[in-house]
Amino acid sequence: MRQDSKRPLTENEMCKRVAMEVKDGYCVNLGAGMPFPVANYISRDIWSMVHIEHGVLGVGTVATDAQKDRDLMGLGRRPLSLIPGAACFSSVEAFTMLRGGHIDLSVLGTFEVSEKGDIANWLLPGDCPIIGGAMDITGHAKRLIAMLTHTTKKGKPKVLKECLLPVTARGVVNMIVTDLAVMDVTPAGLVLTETAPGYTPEEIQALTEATFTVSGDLKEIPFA
Amino acid sequence: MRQDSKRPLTENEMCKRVAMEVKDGYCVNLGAGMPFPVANYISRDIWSMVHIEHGVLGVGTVATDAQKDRDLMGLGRRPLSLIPGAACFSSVEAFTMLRGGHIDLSVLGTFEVSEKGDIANWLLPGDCPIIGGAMDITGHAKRLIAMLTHTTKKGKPKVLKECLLPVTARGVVNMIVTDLAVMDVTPAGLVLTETAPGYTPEEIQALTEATFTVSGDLKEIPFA
Amino acid sequence: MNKIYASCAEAIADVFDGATIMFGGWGPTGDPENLIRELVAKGTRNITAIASDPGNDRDGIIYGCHPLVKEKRIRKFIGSYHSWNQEFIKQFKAGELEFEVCSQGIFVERIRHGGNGLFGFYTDVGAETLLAEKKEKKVIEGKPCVFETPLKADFAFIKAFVADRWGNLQYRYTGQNFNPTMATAAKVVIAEVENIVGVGALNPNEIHTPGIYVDRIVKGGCYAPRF
Amino acid sequence: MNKIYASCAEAIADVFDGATIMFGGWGPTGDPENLIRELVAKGTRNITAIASDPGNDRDGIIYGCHPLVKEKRIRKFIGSYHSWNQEFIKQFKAGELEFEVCSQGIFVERIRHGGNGLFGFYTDVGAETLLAEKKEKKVIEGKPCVFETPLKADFAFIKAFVADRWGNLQYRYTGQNFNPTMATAAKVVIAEVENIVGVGALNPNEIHTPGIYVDRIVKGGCYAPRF
Repeated sequence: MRQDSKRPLTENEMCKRVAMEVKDGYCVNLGAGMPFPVANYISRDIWSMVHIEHGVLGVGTVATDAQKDRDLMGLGRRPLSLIPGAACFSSVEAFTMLRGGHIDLSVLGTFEVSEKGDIANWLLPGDCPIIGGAMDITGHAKRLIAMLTHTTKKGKPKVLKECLLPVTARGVVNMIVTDLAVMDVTPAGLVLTETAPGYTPEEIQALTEATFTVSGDLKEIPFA
Repeated sequence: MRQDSKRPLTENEMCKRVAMEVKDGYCVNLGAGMPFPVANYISRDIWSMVHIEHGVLGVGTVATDAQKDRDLMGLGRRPLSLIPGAACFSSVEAFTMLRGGHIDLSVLGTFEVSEKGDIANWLLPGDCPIIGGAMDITGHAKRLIAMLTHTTKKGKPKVLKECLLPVTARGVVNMIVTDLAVMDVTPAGLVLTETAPGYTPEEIQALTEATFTVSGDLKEIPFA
Repeated sequence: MNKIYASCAEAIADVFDGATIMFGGWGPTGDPENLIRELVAKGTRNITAIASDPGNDRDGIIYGCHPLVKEKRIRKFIGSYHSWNQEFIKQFKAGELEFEVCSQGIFVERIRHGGNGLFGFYTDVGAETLLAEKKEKKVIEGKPCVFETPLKADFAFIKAFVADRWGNLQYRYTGQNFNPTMATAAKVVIAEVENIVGVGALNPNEIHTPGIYVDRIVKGGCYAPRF
Repeated sequence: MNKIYASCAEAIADVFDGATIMFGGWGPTGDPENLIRELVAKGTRNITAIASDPGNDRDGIIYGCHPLVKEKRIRKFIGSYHSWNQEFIKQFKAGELEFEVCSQGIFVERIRHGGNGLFGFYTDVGAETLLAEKKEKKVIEGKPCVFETPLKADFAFIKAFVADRWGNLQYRYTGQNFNPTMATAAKVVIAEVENIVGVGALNPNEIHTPGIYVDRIVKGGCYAPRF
């Protein structure tokens, strides 16, 4: 393996990897921050519907200038387009879908995640809280992927034995996708299944507080 | 007063009298049985909207043969028409209107009513229960009129000190319209305000278990 | 991703004896009549039915769950009234059929909570009645209230006017009633519809039941006159 | 029976200092911007605001409750996140503004219960968090749950695309959000709309908010570009 091919994934590459988890027929909820561009990478060969809490099932992608509509926006004034078959509805309906367990896969950005599948993404001590719909989603989507950078900018691990920050929910994450690794959260603990290009399990373990086992099937994140 | 003009009101006349309580701007819920024909007698000089639990606000009247639609029916396969401005919706929405206190006036048929405004209209002992939406309505409409014949077919009073049948709700009736009388339910007890043609307050008291006072303004039910 | 079934028989093939089934419709409007007839033909027994009312047979016009009541396929009925169905009343009085009765708004709210992932609610509705006897009580804002639990089901049989091929549904007039709420609250939701259109044919702002809730779609074979 | 007001100023004339007000809209979509601007002009203070988020001023594009936040008219805010509004965050950190934070689905469900005449509900949402500390707890179906209370308001300011003269409303796309729910939960509901049509112009099956909930209608004077 050449040294110069060793690098963490970009956010878009992380989204590309997450998009591979979307199966035919899935309804996928995408968190408004880091996860949103996943929509751009879902295979066009399958039928899937992207859900956002703003009241849309069937988001296409970011609208072109010609499509922009002030009544069709996501977070941060992001103009959206719809795909055929889309439906628009109230917040009550949007959360019936989420909390009622009708969403096949949800993808959330987070500050920290634990080896038990706990997630902490709403409160930094001393800061103003920021929940959005995250607490409604955790524990109710059929499958939950947490997306985050593997460490803080100062290099402190964010995949932990126990979350240090106040948790959003416990035991709810099924899969972790970082810029360095893909891990499954299993009853037996974390399992490293994929690495960023050029990274060894040992190097990743050194940047991870939680202990993980390495899948017999370990590979590099395929498309990177 | 001529003897031959003494008679109880017909059901349609009771409905006519109830319709006089509908004011401009009112949304009126009409129970499916005895109260439904009230819709036919509401003044055309005011704006009012008739609500039924089937999911309509803006019921017109019974549909003509030419208007009949299998997707627009009330109780007992009664085909309905709509007035301009009508909206159709789910049962959830129909009961948000009722339980949320958005209905100005509701009219319910009942087996018995008490001097305290208790109403009993869901269970005859030994019989199969029949609630419909009645329990959601009682206590939540801004004003509730109970409609019933003054006595059973055997002549037993139905306006009572205390309901003998299991109650639907307590202290919720504002006005009672029977085939013999109109009464207000007040904190001080029942007040007889109108009588059927030719009936004296004494005759009505003899057919009423509860004791009522007689309004200084007592009159015959105006249109009868 | 194909939700369209060729026949009602195929759409209900896995409905088992003892299943809890929600049936949309109120009396003669919005009831999934083709699915119900097929369920009678299939012979499914011991059903817990969740429906506004048991339907009826009046003047030879049959609607709602009545065909199941008549064949004694329903063991327990959760609903709001008997709709003057004499066969239903007879079975109830004979103790052959259990009837859990709710006020209709509470009935549909319990279904909503089931489909919503909520765990029950307090209401003043019925709090002063015999129905409150076995319920948990609490005084809130000075009002006596009772605790009501969510309703869920193995299957929901619903009826819409039109579906697109992905399952977005639209209803007409009083045909909506309990259908959109039941569509959220069952493991398997089977929608019978009068028309099926292509994906994209419906205005996204005018969809009553988004397709996410709908597992199977079948075109009803016969909508008999109801007058 | 006339619900149409000639101006936003007349429509909000009786809004008082200390009022609890619901504001529809999520960020830059479906917010009653003309009513909010008029409320700033009126000088109303000490507001308890119930809204998804406090809006913002980004790149000179102002939306949501931000004009009220900026003028420090809001004493307490009930919502789901700060929407990166730096002025809001500053006031919160300085203790000038109380912020009752809910997960967004619970936020809207509390409003729904307020508009519905229900008395609160149990949910597992947030039950394992710091937010649960002061809430009543109960284990239901093996899950830790917390009790959530209804939200109501003195006024709701909502925004729709079109109203008929009796107050039936339609929204477009993501403009729906919290508006139809808030329309059920306030004593006085004031709808600002882009268009007003005659009674009978809207299809009864395509109405999002029936007119029964709407007390006042006013045509918004200015819908500034949001891009």
